[in-house]
Amino acid sequence: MKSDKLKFFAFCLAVLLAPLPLSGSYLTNVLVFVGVNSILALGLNLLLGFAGQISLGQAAFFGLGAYGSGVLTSVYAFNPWVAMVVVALAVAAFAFAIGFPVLRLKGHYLAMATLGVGVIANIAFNETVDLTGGPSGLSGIPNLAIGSFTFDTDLKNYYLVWGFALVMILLSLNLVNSRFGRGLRAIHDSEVAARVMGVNARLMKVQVFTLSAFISAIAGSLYCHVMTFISPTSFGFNTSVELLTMIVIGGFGSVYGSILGALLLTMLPEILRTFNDYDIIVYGLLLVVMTIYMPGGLVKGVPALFRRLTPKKAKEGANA
Amino acid sequence: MRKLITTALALFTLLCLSTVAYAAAPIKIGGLFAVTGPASFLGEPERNTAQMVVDEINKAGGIKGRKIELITYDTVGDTTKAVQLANKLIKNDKVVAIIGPSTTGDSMAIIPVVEKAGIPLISCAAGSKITEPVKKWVFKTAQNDGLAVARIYEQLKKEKKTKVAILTVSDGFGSSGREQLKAQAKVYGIQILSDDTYGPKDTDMTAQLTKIRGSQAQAVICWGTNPGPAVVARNAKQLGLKIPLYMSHGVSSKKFIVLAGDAADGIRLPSGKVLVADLLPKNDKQKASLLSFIKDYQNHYKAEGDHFGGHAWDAVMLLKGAIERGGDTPAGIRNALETTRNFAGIGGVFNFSPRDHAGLTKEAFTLVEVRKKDWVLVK
Amino acid sequence: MLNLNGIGKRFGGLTALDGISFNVGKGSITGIIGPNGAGKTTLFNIATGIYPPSCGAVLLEGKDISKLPPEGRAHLGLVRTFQNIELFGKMTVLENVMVGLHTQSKSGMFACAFRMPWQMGEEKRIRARAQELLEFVGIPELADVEAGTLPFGKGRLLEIARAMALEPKLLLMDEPAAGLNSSETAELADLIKRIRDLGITVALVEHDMDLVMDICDQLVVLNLGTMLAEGTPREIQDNQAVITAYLGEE
Amino acid sequence: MELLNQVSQFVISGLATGAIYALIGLSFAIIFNSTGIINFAQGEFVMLGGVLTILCINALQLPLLAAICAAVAGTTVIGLVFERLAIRPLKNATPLALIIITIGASILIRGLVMLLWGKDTQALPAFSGNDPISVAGATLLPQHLWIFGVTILVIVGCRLFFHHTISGKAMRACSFNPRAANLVGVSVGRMVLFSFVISAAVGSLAGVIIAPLTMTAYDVGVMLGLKGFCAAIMGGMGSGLGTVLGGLILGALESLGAGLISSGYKDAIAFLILLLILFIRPQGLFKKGETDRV
Repeated sequence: MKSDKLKFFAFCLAVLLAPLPLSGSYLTNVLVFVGVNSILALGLNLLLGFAGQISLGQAAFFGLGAYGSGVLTSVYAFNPWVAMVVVALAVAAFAFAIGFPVLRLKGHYLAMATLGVGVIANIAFNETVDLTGGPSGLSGIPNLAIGSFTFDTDLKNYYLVWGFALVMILLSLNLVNSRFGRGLRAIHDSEVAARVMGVNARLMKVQVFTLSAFISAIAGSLYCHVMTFISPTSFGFNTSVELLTMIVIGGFGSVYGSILGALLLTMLPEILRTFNDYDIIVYGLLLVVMTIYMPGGLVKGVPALFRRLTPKKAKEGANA
Repeated sequence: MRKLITTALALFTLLCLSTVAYAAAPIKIGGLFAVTGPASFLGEPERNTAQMVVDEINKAGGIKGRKIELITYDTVGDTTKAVQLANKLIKNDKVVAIIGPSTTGDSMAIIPVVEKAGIPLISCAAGSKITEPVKKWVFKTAQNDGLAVARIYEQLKKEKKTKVAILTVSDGFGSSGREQLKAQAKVYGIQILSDDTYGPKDTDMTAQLTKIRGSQAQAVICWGTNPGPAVVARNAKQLGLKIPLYMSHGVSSKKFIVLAGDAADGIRLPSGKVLVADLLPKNDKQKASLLSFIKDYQNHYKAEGDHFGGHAWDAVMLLKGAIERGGDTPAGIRNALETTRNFAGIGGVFNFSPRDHAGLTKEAFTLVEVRKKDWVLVK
Repeated sequence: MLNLNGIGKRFGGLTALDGISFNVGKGSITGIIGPNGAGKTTLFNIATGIYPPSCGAVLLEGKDISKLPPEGRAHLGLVRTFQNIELFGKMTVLENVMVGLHTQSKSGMFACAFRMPWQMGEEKRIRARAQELLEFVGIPELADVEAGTLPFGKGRLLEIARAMALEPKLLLMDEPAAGLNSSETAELADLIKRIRDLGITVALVEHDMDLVMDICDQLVVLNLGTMLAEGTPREIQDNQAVITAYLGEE
Repeated sequence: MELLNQVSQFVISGLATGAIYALIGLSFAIIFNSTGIINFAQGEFVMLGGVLTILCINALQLPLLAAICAAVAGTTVIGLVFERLAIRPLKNATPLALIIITIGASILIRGLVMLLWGKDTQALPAFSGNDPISVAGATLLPQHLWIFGVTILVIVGCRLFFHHTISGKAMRACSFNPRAANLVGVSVGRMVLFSFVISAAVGSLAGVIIAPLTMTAYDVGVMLGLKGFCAAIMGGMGSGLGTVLGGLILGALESLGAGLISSGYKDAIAFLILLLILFIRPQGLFKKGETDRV
């Protein structure tokens, strides 16, 4: 328990200090998006990594959050904070409603159903031209502000987004190591056994689905205010797959793994250092190779690899 | 293999020579193109062209003795990446101007970034939203969709056709065209009888065309980029659609004729002049630029230069002119760009002003028709 | 305690169970035996709500629970263990038992996420109780080990501890001795008796005749989906039909 | 009368598209039926069929028929390699892992084709001309007849194979109960491999016969794959004929939806149908009995 707290504080400190050496570099800007993706990956990981329920339609909730906030603030001049809360609650309510029929499905069927939700949402963003601006996008979304303090630079946005991310991380950590989180992980391991143990699997699955939609919607709101422009291409199937990749690479069922995955994948073009068309192949390869050889993602796979290479220390540091 | 060695040697010599010849620091300009992803048909020729033009300029001695360094990144047509990369160009690479992005979405996304940083942007995307209303730092080279629409409507009016059906693709290009088609219809006294769309990946448009066949429309206008319009052309032929079919400038390349095959015959579309450069009269202002672009592209890439590449050609050349006149600071470039007059490029004759950052008139488009697998001018 | 009334189950055209009726007496240890394919596990699955019965009713303390899902039955005190021990392999031994305490606690998603003070208290209580249960089954030292890495015998004990966490009135065990060596089986017999001594009714499906004869108060014999006999171990040992059924197999 | 003609055109065009969905759906079902895997890379097999045919014609100057055979064979080999490299190494695969792996593989295949072949859309000449044929007030192309013909052939072929040959029966046995199949001497691993091979062949054949109509590029597989999957779900993910009917119905509904309701929401209609079926009749439209889908 103590070490968990320590880990979180260390992480907070790292987040707080990260922009300092980067002062003025565009990397601050990239880190803003790493923050948004971290929140998204975390939301998906709660559902996928902990409860074991796949979703290929996560971009729909992200998009609904972004478009909800975007339209309310730019067209109807809502206060952005009010819009954010209203939209996130509405998206959560929507997820709760579709959650019951959707999460009755398992495995491939669940994947396909969530994918269907994603496709339909994306078509809706494209076709409701009068509201969303359609495929050419929605511009003129204001930045977030507190009083006269506007979040209009990369650095300000960095602290804004990561502030939200840290809160989400803390709440997720709490959740995972609690009655609720144990129930989710039990469902993941064996749904039948969990139900026999009195875990209301059906309800808990819907609850965590709702939570993950809520988190994605918040990420969407933040994204739209940071970008001040959104278009449907950001909320398509590819985005959902990218999020999936983040989790697979970072760490299935690990809070910090989600962040690591988001960081790596968002920075991938920087890491590869190529202006070439190979990214897509690297993505695909990573998904396949990681799933086969490192199913726990880097967070669990690297320590395991390390242990294997240094057999003497095998007993120490077992739980990452 | 031998070829590779020769090229490498040539490059090496060139490199040595150039370092000797130009000691002054190069002028850095940035390029953002959607080289991969769904808009790669725009991004790839644009990047190729931009690189080619910059190489040519450097080979000819650069701008006032200084070389240009072009730094390009791939946005994948993803607005988030576009914003990140625009920031990278500005903050890390410290470029003095940016050309691209290829799509309207990417352009709209990075406008706030360049406006805040005060870096001139010459977009290669067509959406009229980019420069309407005018933004201080934003210019564009791709002809506004509205101009292409005007060109088509003008022709229809000349032929006394007043009822049309429109069929647009549901992406940025199509929806911008659809907006313009609807907006300008009234001006030309044209009535839109049916307004349909299709998905960028759709493989069969007979349903929409059947509906159109059943209406009183006197012409069909289809707005999209390959391969959709080719499918539309084939479906129209299958259904025996008798009324004339108009396409957008989105398919003004030989590729469309190849894809649509026999079905392309008789189809008309507004096009930049690059398609029919050799048919133009000698006194056409653009002819020299056009021929040089086509020749260079053929030499560099063994492929036909299309008008998408032309947007990048125009952007680099406009930038070159602006740097020559206004110096190498972002503000200087911007001010010089705004005073560009009578620049005859690939897309048309540009005249920028404080009120107009798109700079073209509908003369930028000529109406062409496909006949026997080639283009002819519509009189 | 548990009444099965005319239970039948068909899978497609196949009849797995037909007209099963018996009563598990309160405070007893009831054994359900029968050759392979007799339908024992199917009966268990119906009793715990994994499958719905095709006909008949399941009554717990006189209340019809046929329509309740497994978790609902768990709340009423009907708990089971599995033949192939269904542990939560990626969780620690202690956490496994803590999942068992799910019905004994009530913190919801929000309370957990925001660490409400009373949720913290509850968490502490659960943890202490789980540790107690591990001591009861005799594996307290394994609390922080990942459950998936346990040897089979220890896994069985953990599963029982986890089931005990639900404070069952009736504990159903599906072949608890399967895969155990003789000393482990003796340990198990002792544990089951201790559970009964806590006032918990036990019903088990088992192949190990020595174990069944040793600990059971009452036996039910199934064969090919029907009930063959019912009675005390002594009565069953002398029952001709049972002997034929078992010997006829070989 | 005009409306009637229109509807007849919608239906017939829809059926032609639907036949393709049916073929692709069938190729999904083949793998699913012997392995329980939904192969999210199925669309890429379809894409490979078209792309490889064009490649054979352009680069190797093969005649059409030879090119088609080469393309189908090539895709089959890729299916085989795919199973060996991506599916086989996974021990105790969960559905989740399989979904992620097949998605990964589809991205990989798509990326490789993009790099090696380019991003251009290319057309394949029609097998027998482009002169429209008139049927019941609607027009069709000769290529549509090819599509119907090949679809029927494949269905009949599959039926014969799965019900009347030893290998076919063994493959069905594997899907019902791999352990039992293994006990009676069926090599489950080989059957999985087999199913990927056959499925790749059927998928690529679908890709070949639609290429003249729809043209092809590295990224056509995604949407076609999804639609094929919808068809398979509608048909209950197994019964050969059910999947075919599912595909035809989907195609017709899509076309009618585009013509009579809204062309923009055409795909949304398809996916809405998919969701409704999953929610209400997860065992498919034409199948009775219990499933483990819920």
